[in-house]
Amino acid sequence: MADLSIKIHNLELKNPVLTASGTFGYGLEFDDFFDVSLLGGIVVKGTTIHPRQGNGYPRMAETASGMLNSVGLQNKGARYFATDIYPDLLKYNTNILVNVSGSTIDEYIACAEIINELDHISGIELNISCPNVKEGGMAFGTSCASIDAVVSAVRAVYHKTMVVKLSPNVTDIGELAKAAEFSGADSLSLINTLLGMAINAETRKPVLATVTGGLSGPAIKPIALRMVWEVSKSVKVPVIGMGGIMNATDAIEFFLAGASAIEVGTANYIDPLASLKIIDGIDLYLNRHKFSSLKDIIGCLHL
Amino acid sequence: MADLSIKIHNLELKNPVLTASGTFGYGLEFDDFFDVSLLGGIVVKGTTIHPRQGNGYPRMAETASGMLNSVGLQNKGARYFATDIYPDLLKYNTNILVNVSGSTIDEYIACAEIINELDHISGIELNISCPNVKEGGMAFGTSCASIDAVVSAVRAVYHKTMVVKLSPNVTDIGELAKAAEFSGADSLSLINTLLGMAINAETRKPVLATVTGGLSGPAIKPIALRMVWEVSKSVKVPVIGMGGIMNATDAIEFFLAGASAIEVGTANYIDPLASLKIIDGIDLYLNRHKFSSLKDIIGCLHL
Amino acid sequence: MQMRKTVQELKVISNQQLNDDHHILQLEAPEPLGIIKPGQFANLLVDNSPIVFLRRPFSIYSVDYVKNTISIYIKIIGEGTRKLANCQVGSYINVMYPLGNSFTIPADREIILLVGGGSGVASLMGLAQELIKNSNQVSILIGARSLTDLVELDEFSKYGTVYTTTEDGSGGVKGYVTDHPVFGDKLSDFTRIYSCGPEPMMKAVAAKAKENAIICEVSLENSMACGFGVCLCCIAETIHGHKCVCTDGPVFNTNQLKWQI
Amino acid sequence: MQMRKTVQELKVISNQQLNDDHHILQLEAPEPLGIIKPGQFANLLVDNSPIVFLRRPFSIYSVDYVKNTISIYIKIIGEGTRKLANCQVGSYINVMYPLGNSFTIPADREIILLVGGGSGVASLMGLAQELIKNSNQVSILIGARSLTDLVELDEFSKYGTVYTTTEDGSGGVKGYVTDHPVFGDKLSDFTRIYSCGPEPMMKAVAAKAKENAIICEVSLENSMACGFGVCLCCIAETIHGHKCVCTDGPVFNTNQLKWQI
Ligand SMILES: Cc1cc2nc3c(=O)[nH]c(=O)nc-3n(C[C@H](O)[C@H](O)[C@H](O)COP(=O)(O)OP(=O)(O)OC[C@H]3O[C@@H](n4cnc5c(N)ncnc54)[C@H](O)[C@@H]3O)c2cc1C
Ligand SMILES: Cc1cc2nc3c(=O)[nH]c(=O)nc-3n(C[C@H](O)[C@H](O)[C@H](O)COP(=O)(O)OP(=O)(O)OC[C@H]3O[C@@H](n4cnc5c(N)ncnc54)[C@H](O)[C@@H]3O)c2cc1C
Ligand SMILES: Cc1cc2nc3c(=O)[nH]c(=O)nc-3n(C[C@H](O)[C@H](O)[C@H](O)COP(=O)(O)O)c2cc1C
Ligand SMILES: Cc1cc2nc3c(=O)[nH]c(=O)nc-3n(C[C@H](O)[C@H](O)[C@H](O)COP(=O)(O)O)c2cc1C
Ligand code: FES
Ligand code: FES
Repeated sequence: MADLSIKIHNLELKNPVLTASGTFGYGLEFDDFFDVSLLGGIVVKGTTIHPRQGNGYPRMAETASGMLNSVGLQNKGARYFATDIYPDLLKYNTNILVNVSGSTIDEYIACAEIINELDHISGIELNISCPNVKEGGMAFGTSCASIDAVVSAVRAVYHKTMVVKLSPNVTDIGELAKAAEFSGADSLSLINTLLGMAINAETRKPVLATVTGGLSGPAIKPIALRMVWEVSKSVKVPVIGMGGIMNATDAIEFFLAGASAIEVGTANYIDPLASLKIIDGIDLYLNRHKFSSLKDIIGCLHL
Repeated sequence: MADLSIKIHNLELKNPVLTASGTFGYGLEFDDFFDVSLLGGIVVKGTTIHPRQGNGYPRMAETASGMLNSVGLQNKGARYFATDIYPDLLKYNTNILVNVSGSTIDEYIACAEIINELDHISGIELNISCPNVKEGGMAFGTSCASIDAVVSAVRAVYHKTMVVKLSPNVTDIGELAKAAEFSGADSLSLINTLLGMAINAETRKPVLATVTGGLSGPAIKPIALRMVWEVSKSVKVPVIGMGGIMNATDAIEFFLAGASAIEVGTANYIDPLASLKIIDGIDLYLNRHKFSSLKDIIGCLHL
Repeated sequence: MQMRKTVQELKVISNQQLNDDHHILQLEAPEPLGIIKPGQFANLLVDNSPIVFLRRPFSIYSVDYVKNTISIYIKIIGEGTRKLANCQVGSYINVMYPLGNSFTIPADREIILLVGGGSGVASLMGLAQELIKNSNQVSILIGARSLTDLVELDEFSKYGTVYTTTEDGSGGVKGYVTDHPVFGDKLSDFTRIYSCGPEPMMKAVAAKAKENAIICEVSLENSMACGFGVCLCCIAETIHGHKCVCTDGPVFNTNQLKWQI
Repeated sequence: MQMRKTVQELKVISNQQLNDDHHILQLEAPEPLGIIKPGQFANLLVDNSPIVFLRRPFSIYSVDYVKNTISIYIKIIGEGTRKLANCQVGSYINVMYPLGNSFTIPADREIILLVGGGSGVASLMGLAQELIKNSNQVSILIGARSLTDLVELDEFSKYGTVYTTTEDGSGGVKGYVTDHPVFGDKLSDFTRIYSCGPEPMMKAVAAKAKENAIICEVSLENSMACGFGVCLCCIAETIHGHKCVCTDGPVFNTNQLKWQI
């Protein structure tokens, strides 16, 4: 058994496999399938200060090696989370991060303040990259100035580990990553979904009610890998990589590109045990290649 | 038989199916497979003023529903094209466009001037979006100022139809499209490839000699469709759509999103007859849905 | 005991072709089945396809606790259903099941009408089987486009009186299900209506039920990414806001739905 | 007449398994074959795979103009070769062929050494068959990791003297091909060497050929997107700059290659 533990700022992860926000619910939905505490961490569903109904239906379109979603941050709000969901999460013996979003900076702050009070929540993942909401979301993530504004504001009220989740829908992700680091991010996670669209040629209608949506799955892995590589060269804080990770080999590629941990997203839908299998597969890979620790391969791409 | 003809500025296309630069050679390579003159047009390989050896090997990586390439504009230069290749193209009874690239604005100008002298070339596709060259290429396509500089400069020397090919690796493609239109583009084509990366976990090396490369194929279709839709709402000039088109249904989706014509790229590698089948399939679709003309569906997405 | 949701490789022990585009697969579980309730569904992985990425949801058509099998009724409509319907006997299909809630099973003797259309009949077989256990009196009305699409009538008739309609009049009463005489004067004899099929059909049925103040439950379809409540893609609009069809449903009492009927 | 390149559905008329991971497929053409030259290759479409996107290139192992078939020798190394090697007799494979240039066939009687390693032997069978037609004298040296990988020796021995080496010594001479006595003093008796196999092997062979001033042609592999000269992905570095392995090759005279040997 290789040493799979890794530190992301103050988070001590027993292994580098987390689950991506919006693809793992609150973990509870997986209790039937496996012991969720075996994971390095869980990033729960995008949470906002006010409850949100999300977008209209249909919200999903299957695409080549991927899918589009336009859920639009449906959630019952941070207070409901704190009172009604959080207590159920106390049973998990792993890191739980809340993915925090908002339409205005004040909303981000208000949400982060509530989460800051929850002892068993190890950190937040600041979502400045949701492509599926009209206001806020991705708009915050596409310029250095707006990144600075929202990240610094939340930094002022949130005192545990703050991961900032970047949008891939940008010209220069390295620059934006630097801005987030400069403004106080303890770690960066990427990528969120790529803005895409699907059309039904027979009905001549967009497939999604919102017309556009966020693309995830193996289709985006090459783009995600490239961005993780660029970002990990641009910043000093640890990077959490994701985008199309379906198996341990994919995960290894992200470590080699510079990620210290990874998040498993869409794969959870197809195989709820994917994240667990990935942990095992990483261990096998390290043993087979005679590495005693995960740390030996992070960023170790031979150029 | 529906009316498949369409005008792109001064180009009279007998049908809306062109082949994408870098995926169809000079057409000659397809003579064994079918009568290339049946196409609406051919966009030949990226051409620069000076001969280019392109990048090192390996230049290709297969990815989920797509591929990465890092060819890097290998070509024998515009003069060689004019003297040694162009004469062979005279036999084709269809529109031939030359995809023009350069490392500096002067190189773009010099190349466009040579192509301007070739009677049988109906237009150029200005490639300001190649992700695989160190200088120029995509760098020109990612800011309004640089787009303006290169497009206006070429406009001054090139007097036939000038299509400007946009890069998808940007935050706001609608804005950049407007800049290109403003600076004199007669039409816009999109998307070029998305910057991506592939890693071989076993060897711990990047698959491509250049580390990163351009992603094409069905994986990128949702992104391409979204961008075509955004751009066709932003500009008045006709839009030529591409990105992952494998069959007629894909092509129809691009027309509905606002494209007046399409280019078939990576599909040519897998099925050299793909473009021909797409022409037939578009006709079938229009007949089945009782449209007498292609023009009836362009941009006709029911929202 | 109610079965927990699980992911298993189930063995195809029979693949019965009903007509051009309808198949019933019988799938054997590697472990003893827990109790699966009528209305629950399964999410099947489609192997060996370059274009099918996500699982495909299907009602659990029937359960055989002796043989330890579940059956899936498949109508071919695209690549995923085509691949599944053409699977070889002896091969394995990766199945996530049982998912979703279930139809309400009344404890008392009630007079119940099941209305199925198209592949929607699939969720009614298990229901009919369960209902007669509690000595309910069951009528089953099946609507189809044409005679060749009316399948499994013999099987259904084991559990109740079967009525049929076809759009082209080639079998049963000509027209839509709601054109059938059971939707006439005597409809209010029924204490409950359960329905599954195309949404317009279910809405028409729900409207008739509402007029006659009959309890009506429907099983909804929806485009699903996960099938177990984590993607939030499969919402239905209810009077309590957006609900997930895969966990809060697929069965809904129509008085909960925001349908314009 | 030299066959033009074409895309056809070829019928699998036999699938012979040679050992754990080597198969030979015999594929029947729907129309009379034109002339296919030794060294040319085919690009096969892999159906029903979620992970194989592009075609897979294979040498044309042999051609039977009477039965109107081509054979393909496949070593399983990943998903594409696995799918192809497990195809059913009677099924069809979409094949683009014939592609690329070919080995030089000397007009006179010459003394020729063929050196194959691994699946590289595939491009040498057709060559051997062609060479003996012109009364050349052919020796065939085949290198493999171990005895079980030495296949088709009987077939090769119809066309020349067969020598073998294995890395583990389980068959033939122990070591690499260049450790075999044919690479000893008498090597200069050969007028030409043709080789196909792993690049390090071909380089070692080319070095020996160079020392002895023997004409040497090798068949290169490369990662290919198209196989017919339009993507420019498959380059080899030559003294005349970048050349496409799929059209200018796969066969190159080693004096054209920029190999450090
Ligand atoms: C809870 C639930 C239970 C179901 N039970 C059954 C069952 O028992 N038997 C059965 O045959 N089918 C059932 N379905 C429908 C089945 O899931 C779809 O037919 C299947 O997913 C289609 O997959 P495909 O790859 O063949 O078609 P695709 O290629 O995915 O789709 C082909 C075309 O059909 C359209 N389409 C796809 N799914 C649906 C849908 N659900 N409703 C309307 N149009 C659609 C698509 O937009 C597309 O145009 C059920 C669906 C749900 C959600
Ligand atoms: C002109 C030409 C002729 C060929 N002739 C034959 C033949 O006659 N018989 C035969 O069995 N094979 C032949 N090959 C090789 C064959 O094309 C590959 O083995 C095949 O494409 C692998 O596909 P896959 O999907 O099984 O493996 P993949 O999943 O694509 O690859 C599996 C692993 O092998 C590596 N790999 C893939 N292709 C190659 C390669 N060409 N060289 C080295 N490593 C590679 C990949 O990087 C990956 O790590 C030929 C190749 C070329 C270019
Ligand atoms: C249905 C769905 C909902 C998502 N919701 C969120 C969310 O609430 N917050 C967030 O930051 N990312 C969200 N994501 C993005 C994922 O966390 C992840 O960044 C993305 O899917 C890429 O990873 P993948 O390709 O492994 O899925 C969502 C993705 C999907 C598919
Ligand atoms: C191998 C390869 C080479 C390419 N070369 C060029 C080029 O020279 N100039 C250019 O503008 N685009 C080039 N492209 C981009 C294509 O023209 C097209 O924009 C892109 O591949 C997306 O379309 P597709 O998904 O249909 O392939 C190239 C693409 C590939 C795959
Ligand atoms: S399908 Fe994912 S929540 Fe219902
Ligand atoms: S493989 Fe495309 S040019 Fe050789």
